[in-house]
Amino acid sequence: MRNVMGIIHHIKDEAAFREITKYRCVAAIPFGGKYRLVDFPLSNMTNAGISNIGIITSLKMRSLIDHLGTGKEWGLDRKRDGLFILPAASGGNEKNRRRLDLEDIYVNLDYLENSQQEYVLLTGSNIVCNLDLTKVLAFHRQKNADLTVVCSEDYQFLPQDVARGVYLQKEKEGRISAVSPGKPHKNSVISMDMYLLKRSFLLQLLEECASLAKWDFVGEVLPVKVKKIKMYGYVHQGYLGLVNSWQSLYKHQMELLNPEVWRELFWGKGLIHTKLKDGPPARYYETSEIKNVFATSGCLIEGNVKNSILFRKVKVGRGAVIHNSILLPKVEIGEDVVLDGVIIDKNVQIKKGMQLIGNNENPVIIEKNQEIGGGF
Amino acid sequence: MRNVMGIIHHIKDEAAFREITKYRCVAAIPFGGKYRLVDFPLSNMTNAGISNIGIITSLKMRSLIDHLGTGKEWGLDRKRDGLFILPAASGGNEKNRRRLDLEDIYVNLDYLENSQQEYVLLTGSNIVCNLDLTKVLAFHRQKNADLTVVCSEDYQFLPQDVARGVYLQKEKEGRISAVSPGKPHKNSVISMDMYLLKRSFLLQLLEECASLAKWDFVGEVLPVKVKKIKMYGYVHQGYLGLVNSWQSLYKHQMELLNPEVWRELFWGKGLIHTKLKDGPPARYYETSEIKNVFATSGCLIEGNVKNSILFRKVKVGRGAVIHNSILLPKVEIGEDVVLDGVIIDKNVQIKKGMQLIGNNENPVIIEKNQEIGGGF
Amino acid sequence: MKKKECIAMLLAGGQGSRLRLLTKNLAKPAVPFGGKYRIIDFSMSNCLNSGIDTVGVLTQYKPQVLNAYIGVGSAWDLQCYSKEGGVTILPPYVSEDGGEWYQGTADSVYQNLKFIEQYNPEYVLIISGDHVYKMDYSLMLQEHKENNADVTISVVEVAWEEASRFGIMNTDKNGFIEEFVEKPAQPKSNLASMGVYIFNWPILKKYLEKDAVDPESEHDFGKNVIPLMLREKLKLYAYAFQGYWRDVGTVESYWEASMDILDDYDFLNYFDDNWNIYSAPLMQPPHYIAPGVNIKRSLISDGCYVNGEIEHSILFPAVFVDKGSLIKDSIIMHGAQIGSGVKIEKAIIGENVVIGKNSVIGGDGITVIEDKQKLKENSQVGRLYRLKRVDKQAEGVSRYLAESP
Amino acid sequence: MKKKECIAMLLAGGQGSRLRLLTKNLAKPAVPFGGKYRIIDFSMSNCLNSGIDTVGVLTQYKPQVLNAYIGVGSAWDLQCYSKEGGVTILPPYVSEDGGEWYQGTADSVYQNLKFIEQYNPEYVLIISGDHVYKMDYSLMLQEHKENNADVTISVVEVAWEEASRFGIMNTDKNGFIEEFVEKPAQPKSNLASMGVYIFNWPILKKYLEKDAVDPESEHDFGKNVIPLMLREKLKLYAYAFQGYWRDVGTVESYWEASMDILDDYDFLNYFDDNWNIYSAPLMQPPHYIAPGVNIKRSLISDGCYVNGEIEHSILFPAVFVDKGSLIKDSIIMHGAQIGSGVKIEKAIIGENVVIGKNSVIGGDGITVIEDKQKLKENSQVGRLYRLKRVDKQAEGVSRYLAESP
Repeated sequence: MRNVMGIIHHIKDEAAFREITKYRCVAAIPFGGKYRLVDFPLSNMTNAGISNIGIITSLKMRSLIDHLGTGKEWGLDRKRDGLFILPAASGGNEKNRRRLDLEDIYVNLDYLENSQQEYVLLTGSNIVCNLDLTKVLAFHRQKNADLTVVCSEDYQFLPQDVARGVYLQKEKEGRISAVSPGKPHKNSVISMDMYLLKRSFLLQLLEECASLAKWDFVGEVLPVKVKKIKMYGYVHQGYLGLVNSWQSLYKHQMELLNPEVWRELFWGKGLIHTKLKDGPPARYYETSEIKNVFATSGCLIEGNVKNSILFRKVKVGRGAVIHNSILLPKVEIGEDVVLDGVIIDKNVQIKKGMQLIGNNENPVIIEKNQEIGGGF
Repeated sequence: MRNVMGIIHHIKDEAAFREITKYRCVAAIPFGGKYRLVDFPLSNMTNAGISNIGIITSLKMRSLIDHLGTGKEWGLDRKRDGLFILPAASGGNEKNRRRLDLEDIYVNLDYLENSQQEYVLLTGSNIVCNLDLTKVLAFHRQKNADLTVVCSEDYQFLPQDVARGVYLQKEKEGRISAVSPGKPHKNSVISMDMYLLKRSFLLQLLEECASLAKWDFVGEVLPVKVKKIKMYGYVHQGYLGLVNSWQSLYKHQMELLNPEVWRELFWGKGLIHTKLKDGPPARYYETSEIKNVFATSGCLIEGNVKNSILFRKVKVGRGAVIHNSILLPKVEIGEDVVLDGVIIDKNVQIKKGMQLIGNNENPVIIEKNQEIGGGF
Repeated sequence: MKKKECIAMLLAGGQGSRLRLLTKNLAKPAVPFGGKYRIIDFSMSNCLNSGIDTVGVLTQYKPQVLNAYIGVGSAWDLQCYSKEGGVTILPPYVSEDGGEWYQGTADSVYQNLKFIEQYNPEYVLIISGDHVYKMDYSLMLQEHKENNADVTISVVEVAWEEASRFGIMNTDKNGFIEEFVEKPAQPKSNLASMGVYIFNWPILKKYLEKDAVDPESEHDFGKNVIPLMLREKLKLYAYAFQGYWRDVGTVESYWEASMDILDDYDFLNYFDDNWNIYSAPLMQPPHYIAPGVNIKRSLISDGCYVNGEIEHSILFPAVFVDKGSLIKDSIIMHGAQIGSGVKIEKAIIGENVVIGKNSVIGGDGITVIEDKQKLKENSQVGRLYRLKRVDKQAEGVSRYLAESP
Repeated sequence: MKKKECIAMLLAGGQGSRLRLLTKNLAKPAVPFGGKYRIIDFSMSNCLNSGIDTVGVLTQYKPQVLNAYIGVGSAWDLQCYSKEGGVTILPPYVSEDGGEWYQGTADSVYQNLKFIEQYNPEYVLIISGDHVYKMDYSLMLQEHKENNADVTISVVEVAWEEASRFGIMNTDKNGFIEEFVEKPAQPKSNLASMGVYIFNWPILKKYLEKDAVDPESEHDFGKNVIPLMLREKLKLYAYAFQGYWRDVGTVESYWEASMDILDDYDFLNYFDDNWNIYSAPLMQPPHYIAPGVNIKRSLISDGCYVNGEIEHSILFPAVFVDKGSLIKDSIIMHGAQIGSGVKIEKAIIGENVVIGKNSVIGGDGITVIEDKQKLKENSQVGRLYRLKRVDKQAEGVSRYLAESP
């Protein structure tokens, strides 16, 4: 796959993630105990041998840049090609809700032009899966396609995400005959927001877009182009999480507690890479009770944790009861705290005795860097 | 200097650099054949042992991030401390012309709070000098100062930069009694835009600023504070270039052609580090005539070059005559071209026979990625 | 090269022959410890945490694993490509006339005098990669300077009944060393040498050169160089270290130190982000704890799948524990696969060992199962069972116990 | 480890004794060349440019400079910490029983069979770090595969009159090798071996093991292994390389190759960003050319200060040339300081040499001045002056010429 380059586009619908995206872009949203969303598309690409990857980002880039560094963990710290941080057009303004904004690529045209690869894989940053992209390229070539979209036949959106989906009409041989953003129809398959095409074709599309000032690849370009080009759908069979909102962010992390999903995602075709951090192994105490939990290094657990995900350096005090919750790095849970259906962002302290109860459809979200309870 | 951290602030007056800052922030402006402006403050800091440095940048960050990487060339690729890219408040909006915008630091307050160092050195990115900062710290401690500003007693602004200067009233013992942005007065010394203070004091100032919504450190805070605190001026004796406009950008580069300046800046107290790039040694041909020129690797020179600076991979065709000009990387000068008083940005081709004439006060600026002449 | 105040020479060539099965393929400093570390991580992290940025690592016995682990040193901010020094691996060198192993601890440093000379330091810190401890060497250096000593040796109080197993210092009331006795039958003090020395560089150089030409010498710091310095009336100061220190030299002490770490609430620094124990981390997903299991007083590393009961044990990364198993007072190394219904007690299970279901491991002593062994279903291994040697799969199993019952 | 199609073993132990003063403190592959490179850069860059991401570098003679230069390999995108392979330095190894130097090129690879086995490649490329050439090994590998050969040897046409200085291949009309003669008095062909081999890995392994037990063998690829393979009727194919290739083995050939590079408009790739010759770059400011000087047909590196006339010469980084000097047909190494009014012709000036003003260097042959020599004002050094040996400063100067006038 040395002849494919990757571009990870910037997801603009940050409002769907509420407080989670207050300080970070969608690509940098923490996921699954030690990852960030961008790790999945990035690792899928580098595992397939793609070594020239551009990531479009907004002003909320700091945690993304800290996370990626020079891309060493993904083998992207190289002289030729490597990892490129690309600023979005007009700062990745949230009000502009283009699904896949070609203008963001157009303002970085020189990067695209100076790259040497024959193909481009355009992908979102919110796609949780472990996928062998070499098969997508083989499929693309075998079909002699102009454009291949990776799609899922059985993915179920949450009700609130349905309007965020892109639905495809797929014919028998895999040919795509219609692209409908937001409107599912009978027998439609779902676009996974991964598009493979020739770099020369993308450059040509960009020139067309510039002349028409129509920039939304999925909303405006594909629905029209699909009639004129050979567009094919490659079906991904394995686990898929499309993280489009805080609800699906919660749901797809909870699915990791299914050992089948854990095994497929993390012990599957390729390893999902992330930034390596120091920290001792998780420590469980005499008083702990742990059931169905996904946890990682630096955790100190004295309480009762069930159906939950603990990121790095989470501390759970004695007598605390944590159910159905996701605790991000450096969260400290005091003694006898009760949590159920809660997402707690980084570096929050929940003081002794507090109770926070949400539910599976509407988890409570606690914004980062706070103390809850205690003092008042 | 392990107990000092550095913050390089974001210069907002980008308009003063015309086309040069169309695609890059001031910190990333190419300077002196192979450097970017940020290399000077960054190298001065790391040469003094400062190993925790934050750089505030705007959306035009791509070339800056490419240049800095993880800071390896400056020894900043480390687990503890290192190099941090900090986004400016509201995207480093150009319309906001605060000279030293504390709001940019305030939005990154957690970085400042989580740092361990006792002192902070606040500095601009446009200060060309080779300075031993350990002496500034020693001076600061010896004076028991609240704030030390590095200043110059003999620096001469270009007329158009006078209003961009900050003028200090310095008393005998070095005590600063008045800070006047924009208005020089008799016997005033010039602020070099480098401020040393305790981190705790900066945090306190930031809280005051936030409560008053006054954010301009130099324009609003210091002129008032100077009466209440012990502010001292440390005098830098050596070469200084304050790059405030495209005119001074030109002037200070031309000064490098003075071997005394070249020696002091590049063979002085500490080495100025920059991103390392590959490229063969410069190649001079039989037909070349070279006088008073600063050039670097990858150049291929067949023509006549005088009083000029050539960046990486510049090609000068046979019969071309280049005087008093600055050619950025990958500029190609065709045969018999005549240039005088011109700054040519990256990756420009000047076709055979073209003539471009500016002058020392008002050099012509050619924007990057163009072909000039030939085709039409 | 920049002149340095203090550089460290880390002795990492140890064979650790009393650790036997754990050091069959690697040097003692490379032995995994504490769930995600190797023993050398403690000394390396001490360097970083003490502000020492130049470390020469003297390797010898089976260095491949250690070399690969140290890599470029960036795990400890000791990038070997840095201009400031960083880590340099110093194996015995082969010249045109051949090469040979270092003859002793002092000889290994003597062979690398040129390396030290490059930095022309004021002080040289000699440490070992075999010990588990957290120490700020800069405090020791400060006392060394304050006492104007030629050499400072770090000592730790050991139980009086154990003192005869150590090198014991007898000091005057100011802390200066009057006598150094290796394994005294009748110890006069309980201050044991930790094998941590600070030398003034010119003194070290002079005495190493002296020692090198002494045909009687074994070229060992403790046996030869220090006693010589004492005989010649140099100022040797004993720095009293307060804290946990352990030479992990035998299977028993390895197991005991592991259990000590397990019981020490914060030895691995859960709370202090400014004193980490650094290691070269692995890319592993978080671990998964299944419903219906019990985990008590244990350390669990990333990548583990735990569907059994874990009590007072350490699981290294990527250990798989199937349903209904019980692991107690044990250490399970990287990648071991424990089948369902297995009982393991007081055992050290090597890397990538596979244990068939319903097996029972452990007996009176400490049972060690060597790396990569595969045990059939219903295997019974441990002190009581060892002598039978029933099946071929038991090859390499608990050989340690068979040898010293 | 990932299975690899092809890995490279780069022979970098050469002493280069005929280069004498240039290789006094470093191995031949580490000799500076072409203004900012070392000779090994060409082979290393060829690997990167050919898509080979795993290289074992076999070192031996004076390896310190070479080790430091290769570092972690990132200059050639061969990061030693990468999971993909990268560069691994393979010195002779000291075991408990001592160690010894590699006995020959084949022995050095034989001693590292385990290294190759880790990657289990299909093909092994053997190259040398002593040669100046740009080559895409992937094209050679392609022909190797197309011809279904056991071994492919890259050959280059040399002048007939020089053919008797090389290992010469006689091939059949399909390019298969029928005969290999080292330095034939009456060459039947002018196809010389470039010391670049591709072996099918199982074949290489088998024949290295055979060669290792042959007491008569010198364990050299050209002298022993290839002839044995020919005797046993293996399919050896000769790949005809088109392009510049030079074994820089003597002072004359070093000087000539330098001048060749100087005259070749684009050997160093000014125009093709996708085929760089990579080197570990130095942090140096741009060079400065003073007014009133002449620079013709020359390569000038960063950090130089040039206030004299430079004609058809190569200046390495940080060379200082004072007023009124003339440098012609010469190579000036890193950091040399040339005083005012100095004339240098057809000379190689070593690193950090200082030449006092008004000196005259050069004579009929090539004058070599060893690293770090300091020459007084008005020194006269060169073939004609050498024999006088007037002043002490001339120690180490042009010893090369004295030995072979």
